[in-house]
Amino acid sequence: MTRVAFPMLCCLLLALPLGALAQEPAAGAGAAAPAAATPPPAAAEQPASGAPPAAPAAPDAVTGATPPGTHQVVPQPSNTLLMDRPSDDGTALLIIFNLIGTETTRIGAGVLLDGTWYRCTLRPGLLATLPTKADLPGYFGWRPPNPEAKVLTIDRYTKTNAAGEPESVPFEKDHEYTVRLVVVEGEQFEGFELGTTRTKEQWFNLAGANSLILSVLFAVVIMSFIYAARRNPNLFIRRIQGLEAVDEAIGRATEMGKPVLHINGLDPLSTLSTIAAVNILGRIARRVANYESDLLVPCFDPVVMTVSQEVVKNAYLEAGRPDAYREDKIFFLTDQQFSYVASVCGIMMREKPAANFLLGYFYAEALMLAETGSSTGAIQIAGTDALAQLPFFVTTCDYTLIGEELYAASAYLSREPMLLGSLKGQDVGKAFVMLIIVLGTVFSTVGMLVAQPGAMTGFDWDWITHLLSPLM
Amino acid sequence: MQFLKRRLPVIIAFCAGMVFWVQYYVPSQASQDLLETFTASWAIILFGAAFILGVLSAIEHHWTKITLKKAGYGYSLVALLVFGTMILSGWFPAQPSIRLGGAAPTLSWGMLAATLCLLIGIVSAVSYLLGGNGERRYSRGMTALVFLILGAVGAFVIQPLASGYMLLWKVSNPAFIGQTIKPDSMFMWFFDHCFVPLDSTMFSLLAFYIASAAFRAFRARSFEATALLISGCLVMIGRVPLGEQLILIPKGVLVSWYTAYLHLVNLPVPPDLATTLADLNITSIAGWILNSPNSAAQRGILLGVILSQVAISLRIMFGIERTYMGGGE
Amino acid sequence: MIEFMRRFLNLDRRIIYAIVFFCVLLPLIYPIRAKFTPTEEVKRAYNAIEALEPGSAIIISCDYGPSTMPENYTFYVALLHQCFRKQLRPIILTLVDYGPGLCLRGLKEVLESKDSQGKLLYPDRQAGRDYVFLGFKPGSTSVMLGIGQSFTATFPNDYQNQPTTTMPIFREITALGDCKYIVDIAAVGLPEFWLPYASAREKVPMSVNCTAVSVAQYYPYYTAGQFQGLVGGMKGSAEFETLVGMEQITGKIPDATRGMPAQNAVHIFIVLSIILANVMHISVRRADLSARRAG
Amino acid sequence: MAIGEVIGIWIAAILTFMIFSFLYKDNPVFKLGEHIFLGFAVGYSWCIYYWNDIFPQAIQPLAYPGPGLAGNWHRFSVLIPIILGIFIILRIVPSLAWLSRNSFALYIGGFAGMAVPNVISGVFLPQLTSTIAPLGPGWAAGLTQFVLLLGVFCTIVFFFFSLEHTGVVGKVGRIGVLFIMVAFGASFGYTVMARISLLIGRFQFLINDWVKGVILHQAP
Repeated sequence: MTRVAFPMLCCLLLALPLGALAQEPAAGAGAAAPAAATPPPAAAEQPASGAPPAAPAAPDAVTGATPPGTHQVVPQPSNTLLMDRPSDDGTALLIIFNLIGTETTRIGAGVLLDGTWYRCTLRPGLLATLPTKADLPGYFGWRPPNPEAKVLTIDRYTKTNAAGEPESVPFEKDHEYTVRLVVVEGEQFEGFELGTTRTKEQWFNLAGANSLILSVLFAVVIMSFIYAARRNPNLFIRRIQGLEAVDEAIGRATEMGKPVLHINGLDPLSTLSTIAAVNILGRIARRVANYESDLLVPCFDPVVMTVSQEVVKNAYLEAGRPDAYREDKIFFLTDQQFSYVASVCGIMMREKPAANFLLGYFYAEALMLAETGSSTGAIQIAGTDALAQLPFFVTTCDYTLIGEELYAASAYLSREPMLLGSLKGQDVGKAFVMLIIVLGTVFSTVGMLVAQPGAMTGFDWDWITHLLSPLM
Repeated sequence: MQFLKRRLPVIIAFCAGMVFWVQYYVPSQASQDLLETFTASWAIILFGAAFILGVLSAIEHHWTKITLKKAGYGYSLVALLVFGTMILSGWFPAQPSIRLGGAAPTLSWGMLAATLCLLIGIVSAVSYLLGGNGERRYSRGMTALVFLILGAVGAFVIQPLASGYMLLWKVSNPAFIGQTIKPDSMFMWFFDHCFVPLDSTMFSLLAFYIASAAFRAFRARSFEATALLISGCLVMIGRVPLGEQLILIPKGVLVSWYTAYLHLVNLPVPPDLATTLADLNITSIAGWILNSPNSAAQRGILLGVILSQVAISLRIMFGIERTYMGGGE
Repeated sequence: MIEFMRRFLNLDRRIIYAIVFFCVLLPLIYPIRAKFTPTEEVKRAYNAIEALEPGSAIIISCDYGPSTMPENYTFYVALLHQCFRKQLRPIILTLVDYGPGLCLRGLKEVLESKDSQGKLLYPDRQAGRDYVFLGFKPGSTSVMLGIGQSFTATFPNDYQNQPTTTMPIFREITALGDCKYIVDIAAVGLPEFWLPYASAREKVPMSVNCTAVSVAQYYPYYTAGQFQGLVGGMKGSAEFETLVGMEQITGKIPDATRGMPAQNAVHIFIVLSIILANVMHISVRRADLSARRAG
Repeated sequence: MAIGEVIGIWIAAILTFMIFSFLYKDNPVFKLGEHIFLGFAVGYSWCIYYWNDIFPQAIQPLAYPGPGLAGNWHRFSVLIPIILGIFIILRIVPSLAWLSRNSFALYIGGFAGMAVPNVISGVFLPQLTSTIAPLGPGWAAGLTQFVLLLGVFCTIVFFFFSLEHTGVVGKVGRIGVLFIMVAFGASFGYTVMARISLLIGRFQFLINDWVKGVILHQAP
């Protein structure tokens, strides 16, 4: 258990400082904001006549419409900031601002090049649809100061080319741009200059730091378990109940003196579930050889057939009955889906096997196979990772290996380090998931409860709800 | 040689995997260009090649079936003939039009014949190369030789002289941009009237099988299967129009219950209660099943699947999983 | 009674086939209207697209073939109507090789659709300016990542083999990030690739129309808000048709809606037979057990 | 209706019945239909691949670069994937099959590398985040969230192979199985719906296009 818990804790502990890491630019932005803020809203292309540059249009924001007769007022942005977009290839700038607008307020941007203002290619967006700082935690941290601030990305401007057609020109890296924000309200609009900033190219995407650390950790866990499994192939895996059902079914087939039918699914050998099915076939064959009953394996893929013959032959050898092995019982039928089903169903009706094993990957034909099998009264054991087919197996078969149980059964039997190790590694990942969802729920519930009015006031409990957020 | 055959692919897979893993975290322009070159051009060409491989091996499979006169080789012959027809009708810049009485076919039939010869030649050459022995192999080799010569002469000598086309390319007008499968071509006619009905009928057969299995095989044979069938039936009824008509508790009753409850605990009754509540019918139950327990369980499965997906990717990168390399030494 | 049940449980499957046959046939010949209200999952997809600003580019990926036409094709046509009506600019592509024929057919049908006076509903829509059909490319994730970098590099030509570099639409919309929405119409598992490789990566919201087989699997994405809307199967398409108002547009009952009564009938039959057969099966087994005990 | 269209609808109807004949039993007519389908599928895909993939991606940059690309030597970089692609095709020649491994290694390895970060940050973390929410406010929201949490947790416990399923773990796993079965039930109901929709679609074709359109000459 400690083996599971330790990497888990490591993940958590390592992931936490990440939040601090991601928050740094936010602190920077917050500090810079007042300094660079609001250059005087002068030199607009067409100064909005008669628009008082004073108070933001708060009444408009409430009613959503201007009363008839009054002149529309362009709302004024505050705390404006122009900055290079962090973690990018140096082709975009960000405009950050606070603005209380109406439902119809639109935002645009202009860029000054060689003395001319060009419109940035961004259809004047509705203010309401712009992202806020809180929406972009990768850039601004999880608790950005001023989370309501709007963020506008500009990376292109429209220019008229030699042919007189509008042409969209992208920003270049390491280039200085002078930008202004344009607020449009109805017929009125007004520009606000934001100053000049240089575009910069970055070499690390800070927003992805959490996934980088998680994936590296996961890789380390998986690889170390695979190597551990190479040294010690007896790593613990729980009993898979389906495998016991397999033995029972073969036993019954022997009692009744009827054959056993095994199908490896319809996928080629490169699929994991087919490999698992072939591994389980080895176990089935050994039992069958011990009990001296018959084994039929109709195949859909010639390569799978060859491998199955090999596996069954070995199993008979190990059971000490190589003479009982008959190659013609493991045969290729056809590689046409429906013809294959029809032939297998024919075999089921004719031979009436006492036990059917349907393991591997199946498509729509799963239903037809399982139905025919159940109508002949056979014990059926199925296993697949085809989620869409599993319901049909559960309702028509006596025992079903669900999804990963099939891989686990295969790893349990074959003890192959690759399968076993990665299964154990994935278990660590699952333990991590379980821990995180339980902890996260506890934290956020506590955070919610203490944040309620009347609960423990006078203390900032907010950090609890944010404890796990850097992970996301 | 052993290095080239066994080690090099593993090294390539490791390097490629690492490069694109790291690339995700590098936003600079050079890294974006790398991603663009690989995904927008290289990988797409490689996928095309893999497809060609698939087609060639399918042709080879049916071709050997025909040449060896295996059981059911007639069907293979039909499949290959249909395949040839489809290729002839769609592979050429100028396609025969199906509109009877409309524009005359613009395709040169000589060119079709030449291409057909080349095709047969290539296929038999492939099956010759694939080995086998004795008389059959000899006859395949001869077939390949004859058809390849015929096709080459037709396509590269007679046709360009006669029509200005060399196989697929118009010799006189090299830039044949703007040529593609025409909407009213024979190719699209085949697609609409042969391919579509066959493909869509194949899986509609299953409706009948499901109905018969519903009667004969879907048994509540265990606790699990019972839970499955109950939720399945609720979803089946709930997600067709009928589910809305099967009302369990009408809205009025719900509103009065809720109002009574609010009075009991001394809370104000919201004025829009009548509009926020709806009838409790099978559809709403099915909706709850899908959104709540189904979503939870599927998410549990999904998280597990993602972990195993990542594990497989890692195994491929580190050369532990090599099924993509196929068999052989 | 038990004897009858025993015989009934071994009913010839051809009788069941016949019942299914008539359950589908009769409601289609004598149409009765099946009333239904659109579900939340479908409404969200519709509203999200309806809320886009005119002129926004929207990716429509038609990842289905003829085998799921009744479920996906009707949605595709309704979606195109919605896009053209809202002046959105669809960028249509397909990642399934069986797709292009159906994409083209639907596009043609919508562009040629006329109102009751016989006038074109969407006159002067130009390929390359108001919409574009890019055709097919193999290697699904590769294409998604490719268009995430550049449309014109991934698709040098559109389906009609016209160079994309000269198209007005791609002067403004250079990569996936410039589009405002993604709709994946899928018969196979591609939505699960569109999500990480396109939608989450480029921060473009997406909705999904899929065949009913995979709907239940996609609910975690829907409840997490990663798929804004989830239009599942023929019923979902019928709801979407109702929301778009296809009946008013084309003047006849659209296909998915017309199929609903038949769907109703077969579902009732299947549910009844599951219940009936299970009850009979249990009573037969009980009778067998008690007979064995008595014997 | 054009004569080509009428012939087409008749052929489509006949092909539909060829496939339906499988319901009676597997028969030569069905097998014929299946192989015709195979031929059409491969032939159709071939042309689609050629005109959408091979021609514009591989042939056009080399042979017909167009005005923008003509002087650009960068276009010859497609020679590398073309050579790798030829390696793939050479897999049908047994003695040269090993060449294809390098090409497969390049793209399978590359996409494996891409999958790790994209899947973790695009699906895994968002799914994890959306599972975490406070149990509340209010009992209704709290209950919904609790069902979600319980379902995810118990399902993962069921697929956890490092602990024996006995005692508490066994019970939790049992709850997990119950959740999984309810989910499979939903999937089951929807799959039934899908198959029936396909049948309805086919019947709509037969009734509207074939019987009404061609045989009875009614307007659609």
